[in-house]
Order: sequence, then C-alpha cells, then structure tokens
Amino acid sequence: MTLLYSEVEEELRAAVRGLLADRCPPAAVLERVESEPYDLDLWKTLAGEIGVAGLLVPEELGGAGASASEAAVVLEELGRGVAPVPFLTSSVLATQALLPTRDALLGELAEGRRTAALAVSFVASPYQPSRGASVWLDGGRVCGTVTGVAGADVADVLLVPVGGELYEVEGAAVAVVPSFDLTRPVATVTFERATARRVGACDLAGVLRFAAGLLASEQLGVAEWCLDTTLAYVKERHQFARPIGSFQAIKHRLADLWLDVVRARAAARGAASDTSAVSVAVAQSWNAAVAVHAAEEALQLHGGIGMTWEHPVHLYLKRAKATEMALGTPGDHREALASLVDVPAPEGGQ
Amino acid sequence: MTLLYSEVEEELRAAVRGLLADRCPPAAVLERVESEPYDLDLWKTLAGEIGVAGLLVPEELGGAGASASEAAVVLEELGRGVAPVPFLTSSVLATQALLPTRDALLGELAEGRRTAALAVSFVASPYQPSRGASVWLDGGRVCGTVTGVAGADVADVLLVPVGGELYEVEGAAVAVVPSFDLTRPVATVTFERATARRVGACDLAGVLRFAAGLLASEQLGVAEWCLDTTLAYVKERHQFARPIGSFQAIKHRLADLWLDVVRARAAARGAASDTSAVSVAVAQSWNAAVAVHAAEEALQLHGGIGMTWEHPVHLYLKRAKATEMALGTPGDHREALASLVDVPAPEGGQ
Amino acid sequence: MNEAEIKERVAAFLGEHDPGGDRLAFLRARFDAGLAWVWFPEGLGGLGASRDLQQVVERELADTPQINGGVQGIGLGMAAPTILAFGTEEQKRRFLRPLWTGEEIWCQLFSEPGAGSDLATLGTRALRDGDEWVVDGQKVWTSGAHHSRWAILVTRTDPEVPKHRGMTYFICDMKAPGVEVRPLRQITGEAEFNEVFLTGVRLPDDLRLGAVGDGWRVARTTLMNERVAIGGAPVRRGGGMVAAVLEAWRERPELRTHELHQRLLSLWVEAEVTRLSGARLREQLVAGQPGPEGSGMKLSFAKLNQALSGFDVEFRRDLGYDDWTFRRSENVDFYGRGPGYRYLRAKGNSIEGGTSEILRNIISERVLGLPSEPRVDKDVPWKDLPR
Amino acid sequence: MNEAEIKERVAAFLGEHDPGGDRLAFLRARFDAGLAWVWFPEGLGGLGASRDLQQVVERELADTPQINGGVQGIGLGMAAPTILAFGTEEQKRRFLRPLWTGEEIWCQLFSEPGAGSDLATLGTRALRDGDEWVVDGQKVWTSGAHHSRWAILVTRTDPEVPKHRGMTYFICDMKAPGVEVRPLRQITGEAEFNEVFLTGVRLPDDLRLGAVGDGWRVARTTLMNERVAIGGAPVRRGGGMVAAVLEAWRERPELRTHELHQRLLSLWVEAEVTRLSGARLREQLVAGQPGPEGSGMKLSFAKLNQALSGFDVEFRRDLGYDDWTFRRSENVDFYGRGPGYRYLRAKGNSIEGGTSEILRNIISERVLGLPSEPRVDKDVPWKDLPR
Repeated sequence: MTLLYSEVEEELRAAVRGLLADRCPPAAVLERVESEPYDLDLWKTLAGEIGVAGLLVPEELGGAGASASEAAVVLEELGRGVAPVPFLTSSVLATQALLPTRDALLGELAEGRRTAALAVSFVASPYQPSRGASVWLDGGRVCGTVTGVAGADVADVLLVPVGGELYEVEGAAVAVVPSFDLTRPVATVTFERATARRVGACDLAGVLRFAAGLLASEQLGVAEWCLDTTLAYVKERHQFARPIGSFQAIKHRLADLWLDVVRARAAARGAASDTSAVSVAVAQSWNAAVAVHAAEEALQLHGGIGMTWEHPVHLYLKRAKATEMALGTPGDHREALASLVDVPAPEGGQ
Repeated sequence: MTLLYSEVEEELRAAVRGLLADRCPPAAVLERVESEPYDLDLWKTLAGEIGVAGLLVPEELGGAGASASEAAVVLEELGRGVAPVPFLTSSVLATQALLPTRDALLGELAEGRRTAALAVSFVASPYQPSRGASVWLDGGRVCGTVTGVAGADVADVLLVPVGGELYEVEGAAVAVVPSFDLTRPVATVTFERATARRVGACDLAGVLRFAAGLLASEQLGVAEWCLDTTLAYVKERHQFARPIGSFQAIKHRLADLWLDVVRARAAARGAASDTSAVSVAVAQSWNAAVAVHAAEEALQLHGGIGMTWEHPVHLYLKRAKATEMALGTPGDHREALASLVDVPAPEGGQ
Repeated sequence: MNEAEIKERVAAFLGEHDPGGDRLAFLRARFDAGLAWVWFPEGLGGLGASRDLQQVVERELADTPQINGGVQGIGLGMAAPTILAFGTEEQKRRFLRPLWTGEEIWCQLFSEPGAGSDLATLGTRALRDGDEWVVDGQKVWTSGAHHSRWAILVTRTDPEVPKHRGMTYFICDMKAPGVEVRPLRQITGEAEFNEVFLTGVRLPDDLRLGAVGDGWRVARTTLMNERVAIGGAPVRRGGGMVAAVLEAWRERPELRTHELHQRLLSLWVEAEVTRLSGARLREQLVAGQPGPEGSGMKLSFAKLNQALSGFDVEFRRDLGYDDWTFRRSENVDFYGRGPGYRYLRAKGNSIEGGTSEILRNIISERVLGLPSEPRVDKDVPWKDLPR
Repeated sequence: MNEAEIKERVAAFLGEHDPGGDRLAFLRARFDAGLAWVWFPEGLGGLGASRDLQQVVERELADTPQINGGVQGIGLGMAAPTILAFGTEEQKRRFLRPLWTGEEIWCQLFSEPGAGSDLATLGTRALRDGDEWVVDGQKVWTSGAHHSRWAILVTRTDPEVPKHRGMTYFICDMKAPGVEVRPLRQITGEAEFNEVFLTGVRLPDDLRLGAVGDGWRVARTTLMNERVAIGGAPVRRGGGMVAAVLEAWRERPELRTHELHQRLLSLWVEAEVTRLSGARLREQLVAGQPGPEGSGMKLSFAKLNQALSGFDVEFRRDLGYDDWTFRRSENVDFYGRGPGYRYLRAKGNSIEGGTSEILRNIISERVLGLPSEPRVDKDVPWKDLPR
C-alpha cells in the first residue's frame, strides 16, 4: 500500500486535466447547466479515447484492469472541473455492481459505447442501502420508485437492485427534478411492471461502500479547486491598497484550510488503496466536510463576486453540499466507525 | 424580568471588586494556593461587612433578602478574581439547600459567623444528583463517602443530603485531594456512623440546578478576566515592532471571543433573573464552554509567559476547566434541553 | 414633548383625516402633521421630539394605511438621515416628503466591482462641467434600482488626493440619460440586486449632497445608519431560522441521528444566547445605555443562519431545489422557500452590508481598542494606489 | 556508497569492537569508524554517504550500546548540523565527537522574555573586548541547561543596524563565570525548562560560529533543523494521545454520553487523517519528493493533542490532579501521567518550537505563496525598534 500517486496515475491525471481544461472549463460548465448539463461529446472522448470508462473492468472483459487508485485520480480531476460526465454513476457505481456478474454489458460500458446507471438513490449509503427506493418484483417485472437517482437521465441502461439481485430494466420513466447540484442532477425513476433481465447477485451495500470511498477523491478535487482558485483570487484582489491575501486573518484561514486539504488527500489515497470499511468511513467523513468547508470559504473570500451566478464557485458549493449527503453523510460514516474501530456508544443508547 | 444590572447590583459589584483588588489580586491568590488556598480573613470581610453571605437568606431569617441576581453579580466578581472564598459552596449551595427548612443555622450562615458545605460531589448535576456520593443512614447515623466535595475543608458545618432529607452531620473525615483547580480544592468526605441532626426535606436536584444557574455568572467573570487581561497584554506586547494586538488574525480571534463573552453575559443574566430549568441549561452549557475557551485563548495569546507558573492565567484555566465539569457538563445541560424545549432524540436511542 | 402630548397630536390628526380614505392623501397628511418621524424637525415630517416617542405614534396609528418598509427601506433607513444631516433646506423640502410617503423610491449607488470592503477606493468619476457634473462608472449590488426614482451616489471627484479626501456625494436622478440598470443574478438563481452603469450621466450641481470632496464623511453617516438597521429585530425563543429547522426535525423522526441531534442542540443554544443578547441590547437602548454589543449582532446572525441552513439541508437529505428560474425577487424570503434556497441565500449574510471580516476589524478596533494594522493607503493619492 | 558496502563496514567494525565492552569506548569507536551519522564527512563521525543509509546502520547496530536521544536531543538535532555547516575545522573536531557520544550535553540559548515569536529582535548583548566577547542578557525556555556543558547562543553585536543584520552566533561555555541557570516552573507544577542569566560572561572569539553579524543566517539553519524534528514520528492507527483517551472510554462505560461519543468519533477521524498525512509525508521523503506538508504536522498535532486531552479531562469528570510538586522533569511524559497533566502540558504544544500563529504565517507565505504583511521592522536600526 502506498499513499503516493504512481507515474501512470500522474499521466492519467494530466490527460484528463488537459482535456477538461480544453473542452469544459468551469465557465463552459456554467453555460450549459441550465440547458443540458451533461456533455456527452466530452464523455465520448474521456471514455473512449482516454479510456476512463473501462478502468475498473478487467482486461479479459474488455477493460483496462486498473485499480481503484486510478479511478480515484480521474475522480479528483472530474471534481476539480465539476465535470458533467457520468463517470461516477456509470463507470464506478453501475460497473462495480456489474463486476461480480461478469456480464457482457461490462465490455460495452468499458468501451464507452453505452452508459449505465444504477437505480439507487444517491443518498443511499452502505449502512442504509435502500434509502429512497421502493422497488419489488411482480411476475418477473419490476415495479416501484427510486428517488434521487444520479446519472439516470444520461444512461442507456438502467440496472436495478431488487432483493439482492441485479436486473437490467427497460422502459422505466426517468423524471429529472430541479436539483441542488446543477452539474449532477438527480431524477425520480419509476417502474410500472417494467421488463427486466436478471443479471446476477448484487451486494448493494458493498457497491455503495466502494463508490463512497472513491467519492472522497472527487471531494478532494472539489476542495482543491476551491483552495487554488481562492489563493489565486486573494493574491490578485486588492482592497486597502494591498492584496487581500496579505491580511493575516485570511492567511491563517487559508493555512488551516490547506491543512485540511492535505489531510483530505491522504485520506482519499488511503481509501483508494485500501477500500476497507474503515478507510472508506474515514475518507468520506473527513473529505465530505472538507469539500463543503472549502467551498464555503471560497465563496466568502471571493466576497460579492462569489455570490453571483456568473462566477463558477457556486457550482462547487452545490456539488460539495450535495455530495455531503451522497452515499452517507459524514455523521453516518463516523457512526459506522464506532463499531468498526471499537469506540462504543453509550450503553442503553443506539 | 430584565437582563440589565440594577444600580444596587452595580454598587455591590463595585464593593466586591474593590475589596478583591485590595486584598487578593490574582498574584496574591497565586502565592497562597500551595499553602492555604482559602483566604478566611477576606471571607470574613466579604461575608460580614459587605454582607454577601446572607444575600439569598430572607430578612426575617437574618439575611439580606436579595435575589439570585445579586448573588450572580458577586459570583461574577469572585470568578474575575478566582477568589478563594466559600461563597458558592456555603452561601449558595448549602444555603439554598437549607432555605426551605428555615433552620436557625441560616442566620449564622447569613452573618458569616459560620460556614457550611453541602456534602455533594461538585460534579453532581441536576440530572444526576447523587453522582460521586454513596451515603446511607444506619440507625440515625450517617455512613458512606462523597468524593469531589468543594468547600468542605473550610466548612464549620457539613450538610448531608440522604434520601430526600438534609442532615447536619458532626465528625466527618474531610481529606483534601490534590485538586486540578488550585483555588477551589475538593475533598473526599467520609462518614463512619456520624452523628446527624435531621434538618428537613431537601430537593437536591433543585438545589444543584439553582447553583448551576449561578455558576454561569462565575464562569462569565472568569471569561471576562481572561478577555480583559489578554486585551491588555496584546496591546502592550510587541513583536516584529508592532503590538501583537495589531495583527489581524489575533484581532479577529479576540473579536469572536468578545462576541462569545457578550452572549455569556446575556445568558448569565437570563439564568439569574429566571432560574427555570431551560435558562439554567442554556447558561451553563454556553458559559462553561466560553470560560474554557477564553482561558485557553488567553494562555495561547500570552505565549510562553502564559505557560509559566508565575503568571496567574493558569489559575483561570484550571478554574474554568474544573467548572466545565461542575454541576453538569455542557453536554449534560444540552441533553436536558432536548426534552425541555422539545428537540427530541433519535427514536430508539437514549 | 411627552407621550401624552404625542397621543393628543395623533388623536387630533385622526380627527381631521380619515384613515379609510385615499391612502396617499392620508400619508401625505400624516407627514405634514409631523407624525412621519417625530424626531425629524417640524416641517420635515417630524416634531423635533425624542426618537422613543415614535413607537407611541406607531402604536396609535397601527390600524391606518402604512408605508412600505420593504421597498422604501433604503430611502427611509439610509437616504433620509443623510439628507437630513447634509442636505440644503431646498433638498430637504424637495425629497423627504415623497421619500417617506413612498411616492419616490430610492436606491443606493455605493459598491463597485473594485470597491467592496474598501468602499473608499471607489472609482466612479464625476467631472464638473459648469453647473453640472458628468458621471461615469459602474455600481453593483444595488437593490431596487429598477424601480427607483432617485439614488444616493458616491463618486470620485479628485483622483490626485488620498482616497478619503477626493470623494463627493450626490443624489442621482435614476431617470437621467446614461443610467442603465441590469439585473444581477445570484447563486440562488434569482436577481434581488442590480448592476448600474453610469455613462455620461449629467447631474445638476444642486443634486450634490455636502461639500465637494466631503463625500466620505457623508457616506459614513449613511453607512452608520445601515449597520444599525441590520439584525436587530426581536425574535421569540426557538424562533427565526431555528424554527424552520425544528419544524422539520419534529416532523421527520426517521431522519434523526445522534450526530445531528447533538449539533442541533448546540445550535439551539447558540441561537438562544444570541437572542438573549439581542433582547439585552434592546433593553440597553431603551434605558438609554446603548452598548457596543450591536456591532456583533449581524456577525452572530450570519454565522447562525449559515450553520442552521446548512444543517437543515443535510438533515433532510433532499438533493432537490425548489426553483432555479431567473426571478426578480424583491427581498430575502427565508421562510417561504425551500431549505436549499435558504442555505444559498444565507451565504450572503456574511458579505452584504459589511463582510464578517470587516465587522471583526471594526469590533476589534472600535470596541476592543486594539491597534490598527499598518496602513499603506492613507497618504497615497487615489490615482497611485496599487489595485 | 551503497547498502551492501555500509553493511560490510558495520560488520568490520563489529569484528573489531565488542558491543559488550565499555559503553563509552564503543561509542567513541563507532564515531571514529564513521558510523555515527553516515552523511557527515569522514573524520567527523561520518562517511560522506547518503542520509537514507543511516537507517541501515541503525538496524545493524540495534543491539549495541546506544546514545541518549532524549538528553542529547538539542546537541544532535540542532547544534551538530549548525556546527557542521558553519564551524571551523577546529570547532568541528573539538565539539562533534563528545556531542555525539553524549560526553558533552548541549542546550540552546535563543528565546528571550522579549523575543519569542520574533526571535530576531533578541537583545542579549555581546561586546568585543580584544580576543574575547563579553555577554550580558537573559535567555528563557532552555531545556537541559542545568546539565549542559555547552550551549548554542545567539547575541546582538550591533544595535545600530536593522535587527536581522546585527546578530552573532556563539558556542557558550556553560561553566563560564556569570552563567546562572534557574529552573522555570510551568503551569503543570514542574520545571522542564530553565531561565539562563548571562552576566559578564567572557567567551573567547574562537567560540564564535560564523561571521560577526551573520548570526541570523546561522540561527535559521538551527531552527530549520528544529522544525523538521518536531511531530514526525510514526504512530499506529488509534495510537498516540487518542489511545490514552480510548482506553478510558472503553473502561468506563458509565461515563459515556452521546455528546462525548460524537466528539470522540470526530477526534478519532481527525487523528486518523493526520496520521495518514504523516505516513504519506514519510513516503514522500523516502521517495525523495519532500512535500511542503511537513510544515503543517506540528500545527495539526498541537491542535489534536489539546482537543483530545481536554476531552479526556471532561470525560473522566475527575477534579483531582496527580501531583503539583515542583519537579525537575527531563521531558514531556504524556502517557505516564494523569489526564490533568496531559491537558496542561499539551497547551505548550502550540507555543514551543514556533507558535501555531507563526506556523500559519510560514505556511501561508512559504507554501501557499501569499504576500507578506507590510513590515515595519525591516529597515529600522535594532535600537530604534518600538518595544
């Protein structure tokens, strides 16, 4: 286990970062969020040319056979760009659910020819995997509703976990709702006796835990953009004939924020190289909070301009706040640690 | 109900403050803490001449017939001076326990001729009044032990609550232990079939609640001294050819601390004028934490000198940290608010 | 003048003017009777009485037509006291009456993109041209600009002197050619505010308020009145933003966790001690002993609003938002809107009307007496300032 | 030189010297064999090898007599690298060997009552008198002064120039007449440190380290080595201060509350991510990519130690203290002592070796590249500085 980035990972990072800088800088994301948030052209390049969609898929199934570590680096960059592409939902969540089944669909997802979504609420967690979902089988057909599904609106394939099994479902109704996170809208997915193909067994809690661990890397990317952008701003913005970054109160806050981000990086690397329940809970509880804090500090230190729609910082604030709830809140993950690392609750409680 | 100080209260404050400045400034307290912490000469003057001992005792029983508000102002000043006198233990805790019995002892306490202590642990709380105590009656005699009793070592009279009744007990063994708070040491009190006179009924939880509400004023005084002393220090101490109080990070921290103290003042006044369970819980949970925070900030902003025995700031830190535990922790008081103001706990919990 | 006399005046006024008649006529008459703001001088809507007595008038006239404190807020709270303090007799007579009745709405042209916390560095130029001034520049964060008749405006008239000395204060005619108002969209999706572009706007010299070069002193009067107005309203225990959160907490037991419970209890306590401070502050004001505590109230409320609204979003675990449509909301509506809106809008509480950073500077220097930082901008001509 | 060659050297050395014989003779021989600090030059206890190879030597010699890292800490960590960098050949030969073997203990005479965070403002005077210097002043926070043979000492030799330019660095003979060591009692009741009073202390010029007036540059070398040393030791998950708290938590179920439980979980997570950062930092160092993260470790540990020890006291609800007796403790013993001691002692963690405020300045300027504040002390002669 290492907490450093490998050379291969750094190359992957450079490729993704370069593409995003070129094709969808934050200003471009801002322009499209109110019409069509997802940039599917960009996704085609990312998935197919750079090959991120198949990272987690073994080579013999048509993927790159990489590890969580590489996927984590991609997520850092996608977080840093609040990039509107379905990597987390299709190439992590749906792919991880499919992996044990070794279904042929994996090859298509890996090549980026098709995109999938796992029909779970984005606020479900390893500890409460069915939160937001009410689905059942009726004569081999799927019925019910799942709220808050991320990535469903751009998915060609919907995978639905029902009672420990995974189904590929056709003909679901996907209704996007006005979403707090403009760059990753959520939808209500309704199944009315939808045709379903059983794909295989599904350990939904395990899938959500895996994705939660990687989400910590996306949150790291969000926090890093907020810190970097704020540093650049306070060096340049003058008030009282000084760069505002020369004021000690601001310097100290940014030093503290940097320390939080440094530790978020270590936590993200920890969860990427060791996807155990403890590492995931540590990384998620720390990084979710750091991303929100970094975005809030970024907004405050940008002053009035940060409150305007035209500055992209709000995209990051919204992303950070939404992922705070996604796949378990920081409190949920800390609560889980109580039994994982033997910090027992008060007796009679819990 | 008013949250302001009356003229009478301001006069009382001036008298107490003047006496303390004259007779036991912090440096003098520091000198005596390792030999005889309590200053009984000072107490005689305070109790008898200024008349603080009888504030809570009705006039017809030989007291001043004042209210909790006046006692609170005295406690502010005693906190501000970390004054080693048994006002809280004798004139508040023991006196409040005695009041419903209208026992003749009240007159003696009011005049300052005798000093009493209530044999309860200083870490007992309205919510767990018998914490630290294990006492019982055996043929009309008192047996058992109470740990962490404040003021017992300077008391002429020990009052012991046993099973809802209050007893005046003779011949207890009082063993002072090395105490974290040097200015209000605690003792282990042991009763071996000690002679006891039944004084009357005792609502111990109510007595502890009343004292907890007033303790918030002592904590306010501690916080105020810490803030004032730190302000004076940072205006005078130069580093980098500037008063350190001109550095913005320090200015902002002190502004935040001041805001906390402003609210502690309002909370203390709230609990002094309305001694309901809600007011007490609010004031204790806020002020206990503010006192600790103020003392910790004071130490840090004094730099090295604050770490030395010769500077009195540590007396305040120790007092603040000890009173954080006394009569209920901030957490205990907040927990109590859950039912008092209908902020219910998670279901299945508690 | 005492309470009884004021009551008499009100009774006499009500005897002569029917509150059920024409609203505007009634308000004009109320102004002329000196019952608009009793502490203003006679003839200008007041009676030269003590300010406390205003509440007596309000109580007595509670059931009569009212002015609109919302849309008239800037006029009443900021423009009026400044005109009273610095206006010529003619300006006072011309502007105060329609300002108070609401016939003319006012806005404030102070902040600029480059001059926020450091307002005194503003660069909107006013150049004298005979009896007129020609104004060019850009203002921002102007609420109500799109339906204002007049604005209070601070400009730079002398770039050659240090920044505090080269400013001049005007009343700006919002209908003058060259004034362009554009809505400014916020992170909530809405546009409460505007940007105002001033291009060759010609203002006659008799719209100048105070002396040429004295604009900073005039502006400080305006700003002092702004800070008093923010964050001072009484709330009941458990009210305000905490009430919105508690309602959800009580209705959704299945969402409660111990972690959130402990945070909510802490926030409840903080809200309560902050409320008590506000109550104590109002008692001090009534007793004629205004304390310095006022400077901290806005800071405390901003922090609380932000923490509570952030808690609320997390507690509900709802990834939705009520409405992203570009709307022209007229004011902050924390309680009629969803938790997501409240969370985003509350972020502005620590920026608008003085950032929390500036307020901490003010508290530490003016209340705590801490020394100021070394200043690098005091004696430099405005035009040479680094920016 | 590579790992195999080093191992050979160690084997050869062990062939010639019996680790079971006289301890001091063995250590002297180890020094002479260049196995004291392999990255030092040959003849001075080293082999001019790469610093990583030291761990090979330590592993091979783990079962032989060891030097005392505690009492020799200042000598090894601060004096030695400074002497190596700035000493004359003669000074290196004279001082390094007994410093390493522990025959001579060193202390540090830097801080003064008036010069803490702003060390460069120090005022201990050294006046030249022929071939000697006469030193007068007071130093503070000197650990180990009472059993030190030598000290590293910074003095003011020229008050007429700006503060950074008028300092000179010496090796101080702690046995010289005029050196008085007084124990300095701390808030824990103990005296880990000393005050050192220097009155007419005469030091020969050959105890000067570096050029006259170059003391600040020499001192910075010393301090850089200090900061590297603090807060870098590896801990296991749930170890360190968190372990002490967890032990009590597990043993005393009756004291647990939900509030404390939530706080403890948060602290556990913070301790864990801080531990991971430390581990990552060490990996970076091994990989030859030292990151700037090191600057933050001391800050993080100070905050954690303080929060955890404060939690511990509150959790136990114990109003007692283990021992207030004035004691001469030689080092910080967090784990052998009571929670009250830990709480008080940990308060020093954010002051000693650079306050957390100074560390935040350093991080913000050197790591984040934020501009420095306006300086008022750079060009003023030391004697004219306001104090």
